[in-house]
Amino acid sequence: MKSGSNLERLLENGEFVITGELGPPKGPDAEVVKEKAAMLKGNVDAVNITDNQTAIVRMSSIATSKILIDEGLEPTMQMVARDRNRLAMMSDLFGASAFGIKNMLCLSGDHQRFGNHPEAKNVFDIDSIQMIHMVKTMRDEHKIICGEEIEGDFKMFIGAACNPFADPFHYRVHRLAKKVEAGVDFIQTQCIYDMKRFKEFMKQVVDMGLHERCKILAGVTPLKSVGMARYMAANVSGIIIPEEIIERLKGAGKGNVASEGIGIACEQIGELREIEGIAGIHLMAIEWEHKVPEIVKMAGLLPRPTLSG
Amino acid sequence: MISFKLNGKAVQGEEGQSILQIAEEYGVEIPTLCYHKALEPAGMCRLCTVEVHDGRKSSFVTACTYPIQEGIEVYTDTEAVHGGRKLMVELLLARCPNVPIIKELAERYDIKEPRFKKEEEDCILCGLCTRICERMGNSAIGMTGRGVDTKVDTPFHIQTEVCMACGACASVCPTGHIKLEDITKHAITPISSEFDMGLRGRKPIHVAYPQAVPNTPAIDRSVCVHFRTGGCKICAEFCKAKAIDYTQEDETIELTVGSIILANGFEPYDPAIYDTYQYGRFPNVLTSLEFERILSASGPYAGHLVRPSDGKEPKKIAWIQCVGSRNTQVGDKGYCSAVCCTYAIKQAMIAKEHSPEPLDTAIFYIDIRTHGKDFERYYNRAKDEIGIRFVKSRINNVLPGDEPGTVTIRYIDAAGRMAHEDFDMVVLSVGLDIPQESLDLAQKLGVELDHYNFANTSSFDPVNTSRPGVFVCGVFEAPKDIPDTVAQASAAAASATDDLAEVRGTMIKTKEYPPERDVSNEPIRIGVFICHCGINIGGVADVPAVVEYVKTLPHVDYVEENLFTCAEDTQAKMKQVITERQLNRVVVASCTPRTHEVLFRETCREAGLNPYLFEMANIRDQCTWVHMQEPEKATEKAKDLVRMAVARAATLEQLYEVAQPICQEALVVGGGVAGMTAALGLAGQGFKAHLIEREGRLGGQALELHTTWKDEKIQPYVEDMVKRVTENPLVDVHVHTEVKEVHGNVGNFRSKLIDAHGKQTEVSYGAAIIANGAEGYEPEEYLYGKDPNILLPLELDKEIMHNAERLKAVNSAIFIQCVGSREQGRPYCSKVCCTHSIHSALKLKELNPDLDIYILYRDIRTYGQREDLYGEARSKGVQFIRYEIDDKPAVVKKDGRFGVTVRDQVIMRPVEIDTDIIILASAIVPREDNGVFSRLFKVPVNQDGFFMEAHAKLRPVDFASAGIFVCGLAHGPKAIDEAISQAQATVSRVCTILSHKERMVGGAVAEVDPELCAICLTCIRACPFAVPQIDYEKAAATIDPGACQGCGICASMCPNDAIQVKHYKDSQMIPKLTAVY
Amino acid sequence: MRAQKRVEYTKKLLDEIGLGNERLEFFYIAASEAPLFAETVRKMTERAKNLGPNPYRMRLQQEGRKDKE
Amino acid sequence: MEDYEPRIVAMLCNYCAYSAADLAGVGRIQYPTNVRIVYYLCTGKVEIIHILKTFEAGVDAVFVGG
Amino acid sequence: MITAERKPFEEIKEYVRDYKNIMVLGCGTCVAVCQAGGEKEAEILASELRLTFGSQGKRVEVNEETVVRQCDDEFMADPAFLEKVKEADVIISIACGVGVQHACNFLNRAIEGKPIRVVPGLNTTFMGANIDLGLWEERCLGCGDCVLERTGGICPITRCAKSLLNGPCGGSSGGKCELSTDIDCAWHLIIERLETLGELERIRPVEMYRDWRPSHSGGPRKILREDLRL
Repeated sequence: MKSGSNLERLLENGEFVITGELGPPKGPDAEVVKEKAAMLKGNVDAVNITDNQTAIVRMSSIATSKILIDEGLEPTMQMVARDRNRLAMMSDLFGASAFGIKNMLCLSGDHQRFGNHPEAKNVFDIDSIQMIHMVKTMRDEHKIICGEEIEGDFKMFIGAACNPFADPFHYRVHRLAKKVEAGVDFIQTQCIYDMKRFKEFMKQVVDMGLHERCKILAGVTPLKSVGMARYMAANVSGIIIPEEIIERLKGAGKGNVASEGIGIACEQIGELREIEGIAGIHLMAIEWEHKVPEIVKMAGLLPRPTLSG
Repeated sequence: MISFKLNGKAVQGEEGQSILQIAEEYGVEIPTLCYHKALEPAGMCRLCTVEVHDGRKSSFVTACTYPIQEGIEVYTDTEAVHGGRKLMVELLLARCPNVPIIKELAERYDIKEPRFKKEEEDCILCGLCTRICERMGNSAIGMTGRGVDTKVDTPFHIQTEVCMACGACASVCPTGHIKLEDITKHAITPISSEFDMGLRGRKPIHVAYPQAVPNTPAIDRSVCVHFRTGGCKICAEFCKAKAIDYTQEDETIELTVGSIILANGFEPYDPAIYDTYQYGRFPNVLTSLEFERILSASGPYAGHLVRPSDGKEPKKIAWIQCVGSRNTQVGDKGYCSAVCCTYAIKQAMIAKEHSPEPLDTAIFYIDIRTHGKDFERYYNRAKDEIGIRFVKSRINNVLPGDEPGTVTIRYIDAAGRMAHEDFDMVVLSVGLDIPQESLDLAQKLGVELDHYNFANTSSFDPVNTSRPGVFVCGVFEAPKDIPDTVAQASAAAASATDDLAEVRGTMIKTKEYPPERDVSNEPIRIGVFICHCGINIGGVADVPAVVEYVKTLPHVDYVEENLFTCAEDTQAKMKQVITERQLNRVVVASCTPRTHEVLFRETCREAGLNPYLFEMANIRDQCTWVHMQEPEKATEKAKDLVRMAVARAATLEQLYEVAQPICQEALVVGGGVAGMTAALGLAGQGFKAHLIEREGRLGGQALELHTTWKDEKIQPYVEDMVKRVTENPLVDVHVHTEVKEVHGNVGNFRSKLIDAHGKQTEVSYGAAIIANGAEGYEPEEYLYGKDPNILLPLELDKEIMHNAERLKAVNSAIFIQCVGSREQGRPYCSKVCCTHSIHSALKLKELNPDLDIYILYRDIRTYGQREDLYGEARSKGVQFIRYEIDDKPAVVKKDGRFGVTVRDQVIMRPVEIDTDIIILASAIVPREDNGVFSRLFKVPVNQDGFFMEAHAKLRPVDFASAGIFVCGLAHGPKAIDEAISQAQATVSRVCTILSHKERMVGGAVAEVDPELCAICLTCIRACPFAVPQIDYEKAAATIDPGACQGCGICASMCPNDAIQVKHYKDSQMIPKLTAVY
Repeated sequence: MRAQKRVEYTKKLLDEIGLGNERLEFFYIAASEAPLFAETVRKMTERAKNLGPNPYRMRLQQEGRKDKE
Repeated sequence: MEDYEPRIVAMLCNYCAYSAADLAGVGRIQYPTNVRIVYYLCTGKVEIIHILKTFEAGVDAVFVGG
Repeated sequence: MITAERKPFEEIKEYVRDYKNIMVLGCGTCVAVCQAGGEKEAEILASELRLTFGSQGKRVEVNEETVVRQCDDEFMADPAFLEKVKEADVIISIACGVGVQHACNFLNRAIEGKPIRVVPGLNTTFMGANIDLGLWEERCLGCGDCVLERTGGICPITRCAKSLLNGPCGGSSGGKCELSTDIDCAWHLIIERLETLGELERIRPVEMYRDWRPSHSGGPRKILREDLRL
């Protein structure tokens, strides 16, 4: 076992896992975290805790993760290369491990220009792939970057993101291969709407055998409204929403759009399950955590398996 | 000289002048009613009464009649004078209580109501009318009756024959009493301005239009009263320059010439002779030329778009096309005038721009014929972006609309239904007509005309008339637009001088100048010449005051005032002064440098002064003429303008142009008909031509063509031409050859040529002609290439030439027009295809009269006399079916034949036609190597990939870069006669360079200071003519004065001020600008 | 085209300086548009009147007077 | 605002606006006397520093006519 | 080439508001080439200052001078020039940051008895190229350890907004950066270039942690060529 986390063990066991996502509050209120955690508990196998997502200042990922552990959930701590240099990253990883955090996700991070401090200086001392390598070295060789030995045990299940919808498309699988090469254990993808392109991508993944070297969780985000769909399609780079999905939402009629969105998400989950190389779902119900139980249930993924030990 | 006092101020005048004249000169106002400068004073109205002291007594006299005397004192506004005048006005008011001018006077003299009995008169018996009538030499009117019954009348109170209705009486009458129609028996016809198409009037003395050359007023003898009666002569009296000469007569001048060029032009078709359009009956039905004047800023309504009937701004305007064109019923105008579609679109576009409110514009047309270069794009923009409506229709008639002033157009629409629509204005797009004078001239010269009265020409010699030595260009040859006219004019010049090449330049007289004085080390001595321009300047500004002021300016050594600085005697004196006083800068304050700088610079040269040491102040056109009401301010402004000119003059430097020898040979790229024509033309002019052809043989596209639309056989013509080219010792033919490098500039180009074996040759030449042609589009659509029975036009030509028997066997043929033309990606008209297809259809009919032929088209564009072919084809049973761009015909194979489906626009239903052969009228596309030549010669191509001329209208075969020209298909799709015409035009243009042994370069060109140059490359990237280069030795940019066009773009962008345009340096412009205070 | 852009840039400079961009303008006036030219002069004169005198000149004149005193 | 006579400099291109100004003269179209026209062969030659220096000279407004 | 752009006029004005005699000092090389600090710009800035202060009733003398390069002593050693410098209360250097510092340092050494105040008139922006008339783009950060050999001649450190070294982030879309469609995705360009070169393999291995010491992270840098020293 690399970390012995619930997520790692389920995946090793061949279970079809489901992970959720929780955005920390824009302040120190732990209750907010707890409320959101309660909705997710028992419905997902691990919860991603975002790290100043879209470069907006929020409660730190490490502290939020600790609250989740206290609430009896398993966090996946996200870490972006934007805000920390290698020194800060490694010291935070030591702290995280000490708190009992066993999963982490290595990310480059959205550019600060999109956030609430566009005037900030970014760091990008190392990039996400180098971060994967760094954490792996810390875990497997007990060494930090400079080669010094780590005092004590350091365990971590290492994740990373992958966006099959960014360009250049044909290079995307190679970038995933690089992450695998660097030592990633699991991958969570960007939310998927364009199923055709995703299948094409997964075929490349399987052809290269990457799914055998890491676990791939497919990203799903239910669409709340036509407006949200249009906004994401137009403004979030690296997201493709086919026109027929938007048409379907529009066709649902007033008052039914949200349930249509959930329906679509469930269909997607069903379809994704059938794709070779998919080990689970990463469900990102953005500011819609209370719908997670409904979606997971509708998708037939309840109850969540538990493993002894 | 008589001195006296006017209102206490000492004034002077000449013996015989009246008090009134002097008062006017000194700006003292005395009211008058019966006075007119042109007439002897009569002292009738007594309003000009003033008080005069002669030292002994005071008396009241009429200022208009009282001659000035030494020592008198005149008061114009004493209480007594005022009181007297007031009484006069009161009496006049009683007589004429409703005359505006009298009411105004009454108000000024504070008279509410006259104390006398009111009458209802409007004549004050001032006698101006009778006096002026007498002066006009007529005396048609006089004073009749006595005492209170006195009045102005004609003899016996009946309309008189004597009166010529000249209108002088009415124009001088202060009260509006005179009614010309009461006096004359003749028709009263105002003189209408020819330039403004009669939309406003003009005077008997006039300048034809503001930009006329020469810009000198002339007397129209047909309406001038003097030439009819011997009277008047007022103009001669008033012209300070004494320029009026009534004795000038038309002269007969005999010239012995080697050639004659007929450029008679056209007259617009007169739609009044045909009542369909109600022209001349409805005021808001106008011809396109009238509308053109309405749109013009200098037109009758100063550019405001209003309709003539009531001056209201129109909201809807219609254009009716083909008025006097394409109509064999009216005056046999069967031809297409070729220009009206595009001009109507232009007018509609400008009308929309001019209209403050959204304007609805509709063009009623038969076919839209925007076949000229870039015209289709313009049409598309009008239709798709600007929102001009195009209504395919046949006009029935034009009727009065429901609202006053509106006009209803009744028409049959594309589907054959009757329809009607109301408009505020209707513009008739009138065609081009050959005037009677041209017919007379043609007859006199023995030049044959065609059945439409255009000069007969052959496609191969488009500017040669039937009579050797007589050439033709412009619309007299065929209807055409400005670019083609200008190109053809150059062609005519080339052809007309071909036989005269030997005597070229033999009658030139060279002017000798004295040696130029080097003034660079002299202290600055500026001479300033200030012009009165008769009264034009002196009558407004106080020239003597300006003179006094200018004397105080730094560096000014000499100042004088002239009545006319440009007069010959003044020029002579100016030269003398420059030499005597050793002036080294000259400033003339007068009119505009645009017309007179050349003259004064010449004067400087003749006085041994470098012509660049001259500066002008425009104190007439831009001062006194535009500030006539404000003489003091105009005087101050004139002082400022002269001060600014003097400040700049002090900074001017002498500039020298140097002679650069010209290589008297030319390079012609492309051995097709255009290239060969150009090469032969140049050889005819005595210049060597290097003719470069990339293929192994000469002839180009013409080798594939059968006959012209006039049925002239092309092959024998091309064969003969190839022979003439090959045998001409002055034409150096290089086949299988490409141009590799181009260096140098006009007068001195060098190129490397490389042949198929890789052999390199160097050629030098003074000018180049690009005539590399174009090619046919190879369609991917309509099954082309999948069946031998689907042919391109040139393939059909070949079949007609070599395989006519096969064609006799087919039962039906379909032509599809606009294949690859006029659509996205190629939004231009290929111009020749309509005529070619129709001509081919007629050929097929000749071979087999029973053949069914269909032509599927979008607009039939048989412009000019080609329209005859269209008529002939229809009469011989060729079927024309129109289709829309977004509903193209579909072609399928069907048992060895084809089925073609097309939506018939009349029945609005798809019809399927079976056929044996299909001819695809495919587009003309630019050659790929246009890009290569574009880079080599640094000349641009347009959006479609054809070469782009310097100016579509004014320089149709020139490139912006001097010394490089374009002709033929390389410039755009065109027929063979137009290509030849253009090729001949390039010959003429090239001759303007090669006919000189050397050319002067330098002068006001850009110059780099290498010390300041940072080699930033800005100039190199910015120059539109690619002139600046890097001089690696100097490590600085350098500009070849021979190539520089002096535009100054580089200088204005140079970050270190390292580049300055000589004569317009910062150090020469800023002093002028800062001297504004 | 280029001249117009340069004028636009210079208008920005005039704003920075504090003279205000309205003191400068670019106009397209074709050779035949005499009435438009006259109208432009009227327009600019009116505008200059509303804007008041160039403060730089006014100050210079005041300084000049002071110097003389 | 004080009543004053503004002084305006017009930098005009030979081919366009300068010709229009001449034509206004030919047509005797009257306009305010405040303008002082400076002839340019082409408005492309009007430099920023020309405009600024003109303001330094004290003019109240400048217009460039092309 | 070093590029720069003019500081906001308000800022420059504020720097020199208390002085009576101002010199605008242009630099005739790099910043002239990028149209920010050459003779023409010096004239314009000087004129602007005269007009702005003059309009406020402040009597100032503003003169302009331009030297070939402010980053070299010899170009500023002209006695006549130094005399003019001596008269000025403040010098606005419109050179790059190097020129400003160097001019300040040199002039204070060259002129005795009077401290010379030099303020910047430009913001030095980047090392870039003139892509087209009026357009400059950043091409090099001077990171001190060039990777262009393996990135197809396109610098990811400079041209990727996140200086990524292992390929494009998930925000790359249609060849453009997530920051703006005005910015090309550097990695997209790199991949395209390497594909045409047939060298995509070159970016397959994971690019390891970078040593940032040769860049500014190692403190101000110095280059020493002993063989060239006197």
